[in-house]
Amino acid sequence: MSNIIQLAYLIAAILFVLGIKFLGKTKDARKGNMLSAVGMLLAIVATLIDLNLATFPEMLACLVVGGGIGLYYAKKVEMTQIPEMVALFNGFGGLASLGVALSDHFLKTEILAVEIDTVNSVSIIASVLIGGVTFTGSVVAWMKLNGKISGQPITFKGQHALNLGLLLTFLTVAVFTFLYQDDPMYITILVVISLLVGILVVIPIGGADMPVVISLLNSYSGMAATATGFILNNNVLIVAGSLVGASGIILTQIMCKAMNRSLMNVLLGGFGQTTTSGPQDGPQIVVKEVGVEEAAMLFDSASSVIVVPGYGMAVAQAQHVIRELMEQCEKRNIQFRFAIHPVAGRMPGHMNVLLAEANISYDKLIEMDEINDDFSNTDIVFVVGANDVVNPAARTNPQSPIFGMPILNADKARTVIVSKRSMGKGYAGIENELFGYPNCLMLFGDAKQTITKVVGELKEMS
Amino acid sequence: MSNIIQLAYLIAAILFVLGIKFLGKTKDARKGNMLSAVGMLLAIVATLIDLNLATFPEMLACLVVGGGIGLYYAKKVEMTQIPEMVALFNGFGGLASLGVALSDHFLKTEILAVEIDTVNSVSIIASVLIGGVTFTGSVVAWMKLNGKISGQPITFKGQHALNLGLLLTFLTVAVFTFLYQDDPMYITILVVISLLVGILVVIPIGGADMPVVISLLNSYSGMAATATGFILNNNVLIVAGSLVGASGIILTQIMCKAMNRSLMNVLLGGFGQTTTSGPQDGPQIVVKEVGVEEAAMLFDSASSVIVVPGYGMAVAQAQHVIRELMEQCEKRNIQFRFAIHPVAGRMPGHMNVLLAEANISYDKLIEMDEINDDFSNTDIVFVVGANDVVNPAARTNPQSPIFGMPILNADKARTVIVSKRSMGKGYAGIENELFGYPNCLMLFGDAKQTITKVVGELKEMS
Amino acid sequence: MKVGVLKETKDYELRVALSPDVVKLLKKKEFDVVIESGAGDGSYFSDSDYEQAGALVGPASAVFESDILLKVNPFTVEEIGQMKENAACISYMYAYQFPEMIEALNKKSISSFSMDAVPRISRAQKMDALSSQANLAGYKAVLLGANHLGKIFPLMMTASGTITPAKVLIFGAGVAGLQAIATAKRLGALVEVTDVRPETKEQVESLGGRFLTVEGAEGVKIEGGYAKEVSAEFLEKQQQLIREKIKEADLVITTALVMGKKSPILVTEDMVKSMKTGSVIIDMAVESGGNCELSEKNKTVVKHGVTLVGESNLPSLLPVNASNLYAVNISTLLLHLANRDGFQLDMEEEITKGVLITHRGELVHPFTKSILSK
Amino acid sequence: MKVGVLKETKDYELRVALSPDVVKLLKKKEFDVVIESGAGDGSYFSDSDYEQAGALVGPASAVFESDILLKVNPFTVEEIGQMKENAACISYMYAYQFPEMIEALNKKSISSFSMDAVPRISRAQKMDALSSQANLAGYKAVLLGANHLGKIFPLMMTASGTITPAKVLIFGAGVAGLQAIATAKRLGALVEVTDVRPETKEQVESLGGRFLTVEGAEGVKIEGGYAKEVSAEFLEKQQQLIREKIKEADLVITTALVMGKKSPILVTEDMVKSMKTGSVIIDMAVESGGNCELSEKNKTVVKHGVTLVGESNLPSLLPVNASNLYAVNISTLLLHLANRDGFQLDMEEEITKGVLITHRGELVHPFTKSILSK
Amino acid sequence: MDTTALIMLIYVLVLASFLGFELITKVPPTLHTPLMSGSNAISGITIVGALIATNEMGFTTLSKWLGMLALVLATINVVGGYAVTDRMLKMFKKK
Amino acid sequence: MDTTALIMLIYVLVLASFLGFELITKVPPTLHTPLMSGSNAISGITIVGALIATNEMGFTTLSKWLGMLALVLATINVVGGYAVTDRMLKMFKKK
Ligand SMILES: NC(=O)c1ccc[n+]([C@@H]2O[C@H](COP(=O)([O-])OP(=O)(O)OC[C@H]3O[C@@H](n4cnc5c(N)ncnc54)[C@H](OP(=O)(O)O)[C@@H]3O)[C@@H](O)[C@H]2O)c1
Ligand SMILES: NC(=O)c1ccc[n+]([C@@H]2O[C@H](COP(=O)([O-])OP(=O)(O)OC[C@H]3O[C@@H](n4cnc5c(N)ncnc54)[C@H](OP(=O)(O)O)[C@@H]3O)[C@@H](O)[C@H]2O)c1
Ligand SMILES: NC(=O)c1ccc[n+]([C@@H]2O[C@H](COP(=O)([O-])OP(=O)(O)OC[C@H]3O[C@@H](n4cnc5c(N)ncnc54)[C@H](O)[C@@H]3O)[C@@H](O)[C@H]2O)c1
Ligand SMILES: NC(=O)c1ccc[n+]([C@@H]2O[C@H](COP(=O)([O-])OP(=O)(O)OC[C@H]3O[C@@H](n4cnc5c(N)ncnc54)[C@H](O)[C@@H]3O)[C@@H](O)[C@H]2O)c1
Repeated sequence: MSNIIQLAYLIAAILFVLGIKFLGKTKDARKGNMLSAVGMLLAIVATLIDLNLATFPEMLACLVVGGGIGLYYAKKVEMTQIPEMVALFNGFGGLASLGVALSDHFLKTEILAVEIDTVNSVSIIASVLIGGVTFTGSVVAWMKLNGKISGQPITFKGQHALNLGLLLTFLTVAVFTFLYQDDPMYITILVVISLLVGILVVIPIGGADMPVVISLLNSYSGMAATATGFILNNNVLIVAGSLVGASGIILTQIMCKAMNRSLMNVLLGGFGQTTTSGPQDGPQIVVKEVGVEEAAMLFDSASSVIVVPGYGMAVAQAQHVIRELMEQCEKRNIQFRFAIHPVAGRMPGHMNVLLAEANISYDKLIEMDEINDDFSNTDIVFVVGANDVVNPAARTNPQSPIFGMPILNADKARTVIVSKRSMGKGYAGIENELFGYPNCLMLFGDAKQTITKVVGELKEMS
Repeated sequence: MSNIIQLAYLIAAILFVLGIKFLGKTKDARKGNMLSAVGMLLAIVATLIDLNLATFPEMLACLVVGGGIGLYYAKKVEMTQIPEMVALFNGFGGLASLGVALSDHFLKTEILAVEIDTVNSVSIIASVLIGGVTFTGSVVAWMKLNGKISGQPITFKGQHALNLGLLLTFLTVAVFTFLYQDDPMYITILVVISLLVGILVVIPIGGADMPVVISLLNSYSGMAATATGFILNNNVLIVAGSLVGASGIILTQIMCKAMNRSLMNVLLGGFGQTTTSGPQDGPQIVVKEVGVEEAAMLFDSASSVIVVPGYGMAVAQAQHVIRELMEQCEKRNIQFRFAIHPVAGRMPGHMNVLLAEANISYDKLIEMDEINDDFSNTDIVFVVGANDVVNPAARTNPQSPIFGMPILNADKARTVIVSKRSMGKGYAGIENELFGYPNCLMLFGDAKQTITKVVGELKEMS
Repeated sequence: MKVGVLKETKDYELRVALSPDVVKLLKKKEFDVVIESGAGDGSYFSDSDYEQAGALVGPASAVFESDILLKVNPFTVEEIGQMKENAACISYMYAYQFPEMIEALNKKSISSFSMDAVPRISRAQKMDALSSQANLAGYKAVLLGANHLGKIFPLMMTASGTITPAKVLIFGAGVAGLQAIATAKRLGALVEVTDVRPETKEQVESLGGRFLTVEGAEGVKIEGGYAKEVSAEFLEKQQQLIREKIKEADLVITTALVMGKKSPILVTEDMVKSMKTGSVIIDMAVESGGNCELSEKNKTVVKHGVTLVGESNLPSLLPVNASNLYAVNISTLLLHLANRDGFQLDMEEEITKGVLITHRGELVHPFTKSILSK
Repeated sequence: MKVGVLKETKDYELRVALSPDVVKLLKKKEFDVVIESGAGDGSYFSDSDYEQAGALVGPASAVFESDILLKVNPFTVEEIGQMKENAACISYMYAYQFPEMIEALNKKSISSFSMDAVPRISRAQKMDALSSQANLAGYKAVLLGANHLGKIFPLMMTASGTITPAKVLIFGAGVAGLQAIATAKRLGALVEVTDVRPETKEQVESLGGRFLTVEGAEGVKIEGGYAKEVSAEFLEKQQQLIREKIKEADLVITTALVMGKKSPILVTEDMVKSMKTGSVIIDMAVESGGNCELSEKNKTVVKHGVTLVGESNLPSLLPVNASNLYAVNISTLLLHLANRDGFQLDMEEEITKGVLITHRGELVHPFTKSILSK
Repeated sequence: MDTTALIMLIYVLVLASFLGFELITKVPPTLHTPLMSGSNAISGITIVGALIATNEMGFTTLSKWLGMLALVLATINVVGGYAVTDRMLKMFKKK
Repeated sequence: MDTTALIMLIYVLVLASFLGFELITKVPPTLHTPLMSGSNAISGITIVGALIATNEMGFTTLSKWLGMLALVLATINVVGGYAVTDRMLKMFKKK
């Protein structure tokens, strides 16, 4: 390889490093993606220069076809379907690695008819295994996510035993592949097994855990690229591959942590349902949870916030930390107000006493009648330990004991974040269907403790 | 080089990476140092194995002499003198790099009589320059720190011009060195110039900025090692050298930031005095500043804290954030109390009103007479916007207008941290010599703002 | 429909049933409103304020011509005598205490609605005068107490010595009790609270009070949020606990009521004797018999060195707020029951059922019946 | 040395010069203490409390035997007549107002020390009764005002409507004014404050009050922390600003004093007329002439619909705290001046120089002299 | 492959992996998906391998066809990956 | 040195430098000096170079002597550096 190409690879590698670095920072993420794309282009062009001009037509064809398909789907896909799309793309990446490894294997065994040395052989086998698992695993994840197969974990007896058996078989056959390099049967078996393992490993995992799985498979496809790098003795593949491999593992761990799960727990499968409202009678309300970090991001990007305090704020004594939240938001020029329901709390003026204690000036406290029309223009309504006073049943359900009570139109806001400890009921003892609304996110935990964390995150962001 | 040695080098490199990583974390720092020491040992042993047994005696002699000296001074040096010691060690490292480069140069030119190729030549010259600058620069820093020469910045007219001239000369001579490799004169000139540059670059910088300079020179000595690595085509030197080079630069920047200075600002020299109490009449009080991060570390490692609130707390409305500080400390099982001076603030009970507003329970507020004996057993007294009520002049200076007023014995504590905006005086309009006491650290800035930052740091630490 | 408001005749009563603001609201709903001249004086609402709001101001006789009469305190038999046949009236009634009033109403076939019988359901909160007035009473009780006390509430560390915080002991964490806690806390006192309903513990703590838990709290019957009846055993244990605490208290506020019954005695003469000289007791239950053995209705007396305040009408001491809130309560109930064309009673509806005492010459209110028939 | 404490004779005075705690302290310093029987009753200190602390309790005649006599209020000429020749006395004196008292003292060659003349220096803060009592007065003024007001202080959003916060306007941010701000804020009011000393702005804001800045604040002379004299121009501008603000105020508290002079009139009759019916004015300067034209000393009157409280002795309404703090102040001064063996006066020392009014039959206090010689 | 070359490759592998670990420390949850998608695009670097594998004359060998298949797939991964990541990130722009 | 080898070395240099940058992000101020001292000890890795330079028979050449000088100095740096760092860190242990 010529020096100039090596240099191009070096620069590409640097661009990948910078790309990943920036992708982790909200502000620079797009620039990061750009940088790594430029790196990729550089690597491709440099490679092309080095190659046989005669094979250029078919290469171009492949590039155009692949590029076209990729671009088409990237453009067409709806925002909500992006995770599945990423899964599929990732699968293709894995399959490509497998393809390159096989190609090299057959090139050496059939055309060049040379002996494949140990390093190469190990690399090829690793590439096949990881590439295969990535491919079928990603495809299963993709199908689970877009509903082509059920999102429920599929488990059966002896699953773990089967996986173990397959892995042992793989290792045995791998040795034969190395010893009898000319016989294509062995390598074919390896391919089949890896594809099978990919399926078996992912089906027992529930739909809700798929993002973690995809992140893990993404890390794998990086490792597959690294293995390919060893096959081709190519630095840029190794750098890029191991960057992705390592950062993918970390990202996976971060995602698990954000879900309060361990990686093991995810991988052993059978989990990953959507949270429901526990074992209560009546129609179960399915809610979406939000973590403190994400809640902080939501506040960070809002331009108006209304806090709806309730009895839970008093119980948690969260008024002081809410003032801190206010200070953080106001530093960002976010409009921040309080909507005081006339019967929030357990005595008239309960919220007033506490918010005054926290030194929140009176002009931030808005009466229900005055603020009720503003909710629909508000980015975030933050319901802190309130329940009955934002229960839409008061408007809609004549059977409800609170029917006819005027309530705060919190549900009309773009996003509702509810801070409470559990799905516990309020004073009136009734379910609140607001919590299941599509624009509603539950921030579970004692209000003071969780909001303290949210404020901590916000401080770090600035 | 045999593979086993290469492998040893690889492991050593990994250990260096881990070592530096852990050295940045309070908890693991010692382990980090251990790890990197093990890496070093491994690298040395591996190298020794590879070498000529016949030269072993003199090597051992050198090792024993060097090790002995190093160990002796490391043990003997007083804690307060460690920074100077580090500077000196660092200088030796630089000189060693210079020595290796020269040695290689003479080996090739005089003994082997081979042509030195471009890469090697550039590496040797770089190693000489960086090594030389590191050596004399470090020695000057060492002397400034231990008072062998004045800590005052030494500047003269045409300093920058001289430096520039020397650098240009260096470059010119470097070309000659490359062209006329056999003539030792040129390389000797290079050595002299680099030693000179090292001196000239450091003398204009004030004593207070020396830590930053040492950190920068440390980074240089890493680069010198890298250059040596290129000379000897040795990976472990490159990895270790560039790790130190890069992390040293970052550390230097962090240190500058902690001092609220830019690196440029430091390097251009003439700054770096100890802060004094501004242009006021009377005897100037020399104070030590503390940053929010360090203040947070101090709280983190304390086991008892007494807050002395004063009128400045009221002005800053810092009572709420002090409660947060309390919560952070109590989470760490740090005893946290408030010492209320009877006339703190501007009206009787001023502090009581505000601390009650912040929901600090009465039993944490201790009267002066009750708490005054406890100060001497207290790790940190945190004086928040108080001044007169902790002014030792009331005890000692019969001339003072506050003489005879009972005061809080804040000065008796192990460490006193004072939060105020400036060296501004209190109600009585007099200087407070407490601020200049050796156990007193000033945390300048509006009390609410700075304490908010301290609390933020504490939250991150846990 | 013509709505009439009489001037209150009870002693020390400064409230009035409608405020000018609410008159405006009723006019918008096309009610006619007549106010007795001077009715608003106690609350600083002048006759001209009412006139500007659209009401007619006239003598009592003009008011008695109305279809619906409004008051704060129960109508007297004499007043009822002056009403039109088949008219209606709304006020506090405490009907189970006044059989002669019921008789008078029935004689004239007057439909009467009682503000103290508004059911405590979410929907009716805007009509709940018991809550709105108790809330103000809770605030006022603390202020009265603080004013009678020879010390200040907050802790204060001064050059002339440290003043320790006052200790306030509150009996009953209902609406009034909770507001009393909040107010006393605000002023800087240490607040301890006792109640028979265990769920009040959390509420007390949410306001910064310390809840005194009575061990073995069985025997408390709760009905619709009210403490219905308390077992003798519980009361005794409670007294024992209180006996300790009350010795240190500077201010005691009692708010314990049991609906339709004489209020329980919580502070005995012995306990008063054990208190510090100069301490103060505000007995908010004095109207229904008092929680303290020694308190006297509408009097402030000093016994055993303790000042006992028996103010029976605390809300009236905050007439502006009290009248404003009461006016909202009573008008909300009125608008729930009637429109410009007259009453539209749905006898099955919970609020209507709850508040209607007499109708078409008969006592129809079950709870009142049950008490009176005893 | 024998120290004697007389029972206060002034109307409405509940304080006493020494508390049992301080008696104990003096006993430890080997002073003898005699207390007039019943002197502590108003502050709930019984004779036996004093006896337990080591004092002798006896009739007034026994007290007059003492070497040093202590009181809160100035000694009357009659009391002075009963003292021993060459005895000493400490109390508030306001000597420049009472030439006949000085005469009587000089006649008997009594050394007299005035509590209101303690210099306001750091060292003397523990003797500063003006501060300690003003502080209590500031608290009490707010409580009195809140109690007279027909509304509550805090903002309250309830089912029956929103109660807007009360507006409190405070004149003068001295010791009393600042404590009034703190107390009113605690109770939830909106507090606005005016003062002639510009440095009070920061202090007011440190307590959550809003400072009303008078533009063009020249012409204010400050001497030793006191507002000495204010230019007519300033006063006019201030009045203009106040005229606007006072219309909306629910409670006005005035604390503006000018040492040794009649206090300035800040609230004119016109202003009172412009205020809302039912609003309240507490004139804390009423003793020295009042800051409000209409207020009457020791009376609560209603004029133009505004309640004017002219309580001249607010600290006495908190007798327990007030006596305790005063006792610390006076005993600290006493111990500064004397030990068990008698007075050790250092005539050059600032505090001694400041408080000594008459000595060896002569008026020695320069300030008093300067006023009386006018 | 000689061992020295292998060792150099391992150096690169080790250092790059460390770097990968260190680069990703605190990522806000909203960036999880874009970061995953963006780094997935980078792992499409196999495209270089696929190009090399395709670089074989004639269309008769299995290895050639496998190379071409790999090339198409890798291109989808690369192009689609970058494009979709960019789309996502564009949405995060603050209004 | 051939260019391929040089490029490999540069890879190592670049990756290690990046790593160095990333490793040090937030260091509490109390660790500034120990970190500096500890990494200074690491930069004493020149000792390996010094060993190689000393690896020459006889004591007649300048390069040998220079090597030995370098070796002594580097050893001081390494041993002293690690020892003093450890001493510092020992002190930070919480009581
Ligand atoms: N204001 C009055 O005068 C008055 C008087 C009596 C009754 N009420 C009634 O009280 C109700 C008031 O409504 P509201 O919305 O204020 O309260 P709510 O409906 O009683 O709901 C309070 C919510 O706070 C949550 N919570 C409790 N502790 C918490 C903590 N530490 N951290 C976070 N969340 C916590 C609880 O959920 P989790 O358990 O899941 O955390 C609960 O659902 C109304 O129904 C009203 O009619 C009012
Ligand atoms: N309690 C009473 O009744 C009363 C009444 C009258 C007078 N005094 C007198 O007042 C004094 C009270 O002593 P003290 O120690 O409480 O207060 P102080 O001696 O007056 O000192 C207050 C300090 O707070 C600092 N400060 C002001 N604003 C600040 C802010 N935003 N953030 C941080 N610091 C701030 C000021 O320094 P910077 O400007 O450098 O920030 C000032 O040195 C005594 O001399 C006492 O005699 C008391
Ligand atoms: N849902 C609504 O709309 C609504 C409205 C208002 C009130 N409420 C509920 O009704 C409850 C009662 O309100 P209230 O203020 O009218 O109560 P109340 O006036 O009847 O009683 C006052 C308090 O005294 C307590 N008490 C009774 N006997 C006692 C004893 N022996 N010792 C100590 N305490 C004793 C009661 O438990 C109660 O808390 C409120 O706490 C509230 O939860 C509900
Ligand atoms: N260093 C000490 O030990 C010490 C002790 C006590 C008080 N002081 C100082 O002395 C100051 C005065 O204390 P005080 O309470 O006895 O003062 P004061 O009673 O003499 O006056 C009360 C306030 O009224 C203000 N005032 C006067 N004329 C006014 C007008 N026309 N309009 C509005 N306001 C007017 C004054 O400025 C003062 O703030 C205090 O604020 C304090 O700073 C110092």
